[in-house]
Amino acid sequence: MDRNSPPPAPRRKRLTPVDIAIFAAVAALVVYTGYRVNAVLVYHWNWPRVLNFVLRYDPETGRYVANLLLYGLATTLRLALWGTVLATVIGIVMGYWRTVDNLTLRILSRSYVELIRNIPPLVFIFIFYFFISSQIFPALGLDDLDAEGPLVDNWLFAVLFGDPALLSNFLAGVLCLAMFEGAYVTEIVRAGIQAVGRGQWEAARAIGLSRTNVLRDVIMPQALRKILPPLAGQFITLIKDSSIVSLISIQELTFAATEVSSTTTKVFETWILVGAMYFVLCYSFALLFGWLERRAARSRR
Amino acid sequence: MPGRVAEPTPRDLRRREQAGSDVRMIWRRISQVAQAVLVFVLLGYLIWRGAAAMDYGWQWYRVEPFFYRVIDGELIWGPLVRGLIQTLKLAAIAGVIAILIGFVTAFARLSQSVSGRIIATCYLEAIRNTPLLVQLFLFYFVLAPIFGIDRFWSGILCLAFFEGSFAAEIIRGGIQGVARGQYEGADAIGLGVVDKYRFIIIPQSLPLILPPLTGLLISLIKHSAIVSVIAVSELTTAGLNLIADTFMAFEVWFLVAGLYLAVTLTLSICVSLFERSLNKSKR
Amino acid sequence: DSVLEDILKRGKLRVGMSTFVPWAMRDNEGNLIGFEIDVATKLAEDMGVEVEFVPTAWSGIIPALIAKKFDVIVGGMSITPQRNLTVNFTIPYAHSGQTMAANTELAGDFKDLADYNDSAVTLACRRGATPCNLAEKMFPKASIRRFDDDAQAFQEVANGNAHATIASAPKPEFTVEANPDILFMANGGEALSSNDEAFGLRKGDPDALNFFSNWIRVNTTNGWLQETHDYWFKGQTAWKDMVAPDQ
Amino acid sequence: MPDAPPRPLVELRGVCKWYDDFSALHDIDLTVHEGEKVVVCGPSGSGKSTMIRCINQLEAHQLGTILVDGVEVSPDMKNIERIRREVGMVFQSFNLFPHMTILENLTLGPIRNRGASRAEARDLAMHYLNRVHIAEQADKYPTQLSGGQQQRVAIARSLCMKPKVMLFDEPTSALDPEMIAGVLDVMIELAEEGMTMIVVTHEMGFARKVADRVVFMDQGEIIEVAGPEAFFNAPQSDRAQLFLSQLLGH
Amino acid sequence: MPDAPPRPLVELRGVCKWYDDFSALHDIDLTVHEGEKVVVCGPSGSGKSTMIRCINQLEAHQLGTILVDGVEVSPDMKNIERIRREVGMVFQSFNLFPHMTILENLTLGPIRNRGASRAEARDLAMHYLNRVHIAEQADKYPTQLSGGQQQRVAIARSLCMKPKVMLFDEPTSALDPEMIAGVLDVMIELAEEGMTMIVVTHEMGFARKVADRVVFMDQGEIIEVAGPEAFFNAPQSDRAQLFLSQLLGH
Ligand SMILES: Nc1ncnc2c1ncn2[C@@H]1O[C@H](COP(=O)(O)OP(=O)(O)OP(=O)(O)O)[C@@H](O)[C@H]1O
Ligand SMILES: Nc1ncnc2c1ncn2[C@@H]1O[C@H](COP(=O)(O)OP(=O)(O)OP(=O)(O)O)[C@@H](O)[C@H]1O
Ligand SMILES: [Mg+2]
Ligand SMILES: [Mg+2]
Repeated sequence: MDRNSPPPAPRRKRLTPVDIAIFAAVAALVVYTGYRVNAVLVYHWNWPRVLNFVLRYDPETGRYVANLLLYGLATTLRLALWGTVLATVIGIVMGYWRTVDNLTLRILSRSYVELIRNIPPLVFIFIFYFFISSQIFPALGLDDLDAEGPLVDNWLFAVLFGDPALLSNFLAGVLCLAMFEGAYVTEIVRAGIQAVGRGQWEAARAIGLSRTNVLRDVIMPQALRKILPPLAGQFITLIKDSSIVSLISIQELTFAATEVSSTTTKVFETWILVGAMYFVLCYSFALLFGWLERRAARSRR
Repeated sequence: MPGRVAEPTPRDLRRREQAGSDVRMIWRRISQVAQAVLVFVLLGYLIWRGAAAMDYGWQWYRVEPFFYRVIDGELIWGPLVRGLIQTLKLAAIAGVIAILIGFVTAFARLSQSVSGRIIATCYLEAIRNTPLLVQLFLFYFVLAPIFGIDRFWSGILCLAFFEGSFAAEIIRGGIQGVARGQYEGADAIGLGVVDKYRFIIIPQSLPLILPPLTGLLISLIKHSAIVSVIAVSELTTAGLNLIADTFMAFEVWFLVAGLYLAVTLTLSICVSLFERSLNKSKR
Repeated sequence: DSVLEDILKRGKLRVGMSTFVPWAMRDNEGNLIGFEIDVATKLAEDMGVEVEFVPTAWSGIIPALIAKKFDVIVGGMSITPQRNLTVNFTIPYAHSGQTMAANTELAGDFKDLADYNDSAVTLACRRGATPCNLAEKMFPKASIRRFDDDAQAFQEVANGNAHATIASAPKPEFTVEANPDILFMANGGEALSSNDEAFGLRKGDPDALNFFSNWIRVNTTNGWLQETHDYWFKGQTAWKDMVAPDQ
Repeated sequence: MPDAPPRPLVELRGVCKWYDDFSALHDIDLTVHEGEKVVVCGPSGSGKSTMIRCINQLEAHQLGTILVDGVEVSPDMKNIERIRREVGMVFQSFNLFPHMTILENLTLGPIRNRGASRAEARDLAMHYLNRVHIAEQADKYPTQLSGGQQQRVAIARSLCMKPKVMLFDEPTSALDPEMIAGVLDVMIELAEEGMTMIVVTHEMGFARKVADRVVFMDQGEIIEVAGPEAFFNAPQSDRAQLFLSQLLGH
Repeated sequence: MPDAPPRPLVELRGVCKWYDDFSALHDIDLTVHEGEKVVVCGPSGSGKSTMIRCINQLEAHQLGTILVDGVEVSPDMKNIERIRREVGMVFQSFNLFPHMTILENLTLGPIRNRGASRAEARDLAMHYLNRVHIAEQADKYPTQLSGGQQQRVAIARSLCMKPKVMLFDEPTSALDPEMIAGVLDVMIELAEEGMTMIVVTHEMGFARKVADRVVFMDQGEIIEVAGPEAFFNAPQSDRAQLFLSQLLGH
């Protein structure tokens, strides 16, 4: 046998009878459920009614155009995008503060994390939106933004921030979401920094790097690599959690869904559809991150 | 060697030597704490300003009956207290079920069984990639009537399945966190699979699993607020009903937040004490 | 100073509302239509300003009003003394009756309303609207389930989990029309009580209160409000096409 | 040694193993007879650990046959626990169970695998703890012992299963220098009592003193098998010569 | 050695250190002159690492004085980076930065601490990589190298700071036996070029060949200081005798 020859193909894990029985049981359960849905529930399914709120036919132009649910989805995406960016910034700063010697910074970051992690999100959003952001935004002049100005009235702005009229609401929502998720990112970053071995600190100090340099050149790059997977998970959580800002008049997917379901009374179709939309969104991000991670792992070898 | 006999205790020595730098250190600490307090005061001021700018007529004098009433010398608990008790009950039952689901799923994922792995993976992906709210609606309106599950249990099961997916990952992480050498050690003295997990792996993974699992319980309490959408009478539901009746949104939200904070902070502190004692016993 | 000045300076009236058929709902194109939408649009027109609707979740609508996120709530709010302690109400611009839709299987043989006052009976309603209070008062023995949203309350009855649901007319009628085989109108379709709906305003603004109340008074007298109300509430035929899908 | 021809206890015939596409063992043939002591050496990554871990199937091999006391072992065999109690194994990193006392570490195997009673298992454990000279530590936890003591406990734990053959994977290389002698002494005693042993080690002193044969591996293959004197003084292959020169280079 | 009296580069006077109430160093006096090579040995836990880590203040001492090139180092001094570039340090576990190439590992210190330009730092790095015989690996990542190569890179990384004295903390004890020789060779070359060195090691061959003095520590104290021949052949203290007998026991 030649040592360079490829290995024999690994034995495939085969389906055992137990596996087949289990699969059969699950399939039976699904079929039974489907059967009972129609037998037990008194419900008139009307999918076109709800699908119409995703894409509707516009008789004037003769084309299909986006409708409420799709706009909601777009808003959710925008929220998630900006929320992630901001939460990452907050998380990195606060996470670093969690590990420093300075007591001021440690107290601040610690209280931030504990506070947020121990209040229900709903309540946090309330307090933040009504008491804090209603102070900050008028002070920044965001409430009176000129909707026709050149800064605002272009397609890039619309893609990034949505309807200019709702800008201050949108920003408040993003800020809320970012503050909220930032607490979790903080803990992830802290864990990442602490996961970098003591030896790295010592070696970097031993070649005479200052504390800042050690952090910037040695610890952070390694920590960031370590925290990429949990950070990806947090991003997906953020997409899902973005539904809580519907409370403050931001018309993202969940809010649109409530409107549609109460207008049409087609509760099941709406929520099944919206559930599927969230799933597709989150799952494709999960796949994307998985792929990126694997690529990064390969290139590091 | 003889020097050791006359030696002052290390504490004395250090005290003498470091007296100067200790004082400096303490001052630095005090000033740092003061700075932090300053920031808090600033934040508090901002919130206060926000509240004042709203011109809201606070009606705190109306909230007492939300907690209790005394009718004919008899104490009757108000909606918030009853809601809190329901919340705790809900979280406790859902927590136990979530942990069971977590163990089953974790082992299914770690096992060799094809069906176990596929089903566990499908469950995890489905739960992880959809919002809890949507799951709750589907579960309550579609599945519950089919299987004749009532509201309270729909809420519990839905929460349990949701948190169970996190529990599964925590447990799997804990089990995989046990060093490979321990598996090999167990194999090498000829332990069977069951014995290996029972005597070697699970006992060692528990210290890794328990702290995050108690953290999970905290998030379960917070997430339980969401079952208010299917009208299970817990704390948030009680709060929402009060708001609907009186429109005193801010007072009620603050009270509800305070109650949640009290419960979760108590638990958080217990967790960190518990973690600390675990770490100490490890040494 | 009054919110009226802010509105005029801004040139825009911001109205808080929440989706609730047929007060405010979405047509096929995703636009807002409904009784309140008409009212608020006319109101803004008469003031000579633009109108901006801020759809808000019901549970956030009061804090948002107080935090000045909008100027007025035109949201089918019924006046109650408890609520009035917290917000100001104008004079009523609509009078709705509360009617009850019941499940044929569960409640088909109930003879009169007294049969619903029983500990075995479950009633569903939308939280925050007056029906829940009404249910509590009229049927103290029945157990009450409160939902965030009408659709859920009706589904609960349709699924047979609750005997009946109380809601502002004409929602129950519409639903019974859609599901004649499982639902019927309790009390022969008669209203159980009537309510007065009014605009909600922040406290401490007598000028605005005066203006909005008088606007309502004028439009009641000239019959416009009644006419519009009839258009939306007397059956769905007039506007059904707008919300039904193209099929 | 008695006159009867010694029984082969461990036999490897044409054993191959890959990690993915990387060939870790290539066509290994080795027979170890009862009472024999074999020392395995070779550069890092040459497959020494892999080879001995295949013997008690901590790693599955992909081609070839491995017989332990006449029974063929394979990745999907049923009663792998049976085989494993015939084969004791001592690891570089001890792998004691940190949540159990020394005594519990030793009694677990006999109670669970051999069905011994508590009292029997305890007596057995104390016997072997005496043999590795740390009976007085029986009720401590592993972390309270020094590395050398831990490794001696690990040897005792393996012996409690009354194995027919003992595998050692660099038992002294994680130890502080002054701990090494104690462990090697125990191993030498064991060898003198006639235990069959396969030892991966770079301790040339031990190999010279104890080994019947030295097996030199490189890149997953057995390059040379010789008596210890012959191997250390006059290695046949170039690679072994290079290896020994590096090892003794300073 | 030139005629001028050698300058003391590292001086420890009455240094004590505690971890909580555990005395890790007790009243250590040691002076190392320019060009001198000192080997430190002693049983595990005797405080060898702690002592040399106090010299560049990776650990803070609590009593006594430590002078590096005439400057007193202390836990709360401002410009500790200045001192640290006078003192190179090589760890048992290499501690290379895994996310940087070898070259980047080497240039980081000079660029950040000495303010060297990229090109200068690169030239310097290549010079030292040549000196440790692995210039061809400059663009690889640490994990792609063997342990011995990594340790040689670590040495080069320290040298890039042009230190006046080098500290080695058991530089070969995490290495595979056949890797040790390469590292020791580099260290011997360094010694021959006149670098001042303090080396914690159990490699007696190295100590014999290179050391000017051997320092024997136990329980946080310096027990014996002697020339290598005197120390290995006739240790004065009982503890050193015991230690050496264990070390050479097999
Ligand atoms: N789980 C694994 N996956 C992939 N490759 C592996 C695995 N375990 C070992 N290898 C590779 O197989 C080869 C042989 O490894 P093995 O541990 O048997 O070497 P060794 O001779 O014991 O070396 P050492 O002296 O370092 O212990 C090495 O090149 C190693 O990288
Ligand atoms: N961070 C620490 N906290 C508490 N005790 C410590 C710490 N670091 C070291 N020690 C203790 O100080 C003593 C001296 O440790 P040190 O690492 O200097 O020993 P060493 O001589 O280098 O041993 P080895 O040969 O094992 O490296 C040991 O008993 C050790 O347990
Ligand atoms: Mg090995
Ligand atoms: Mg050390």
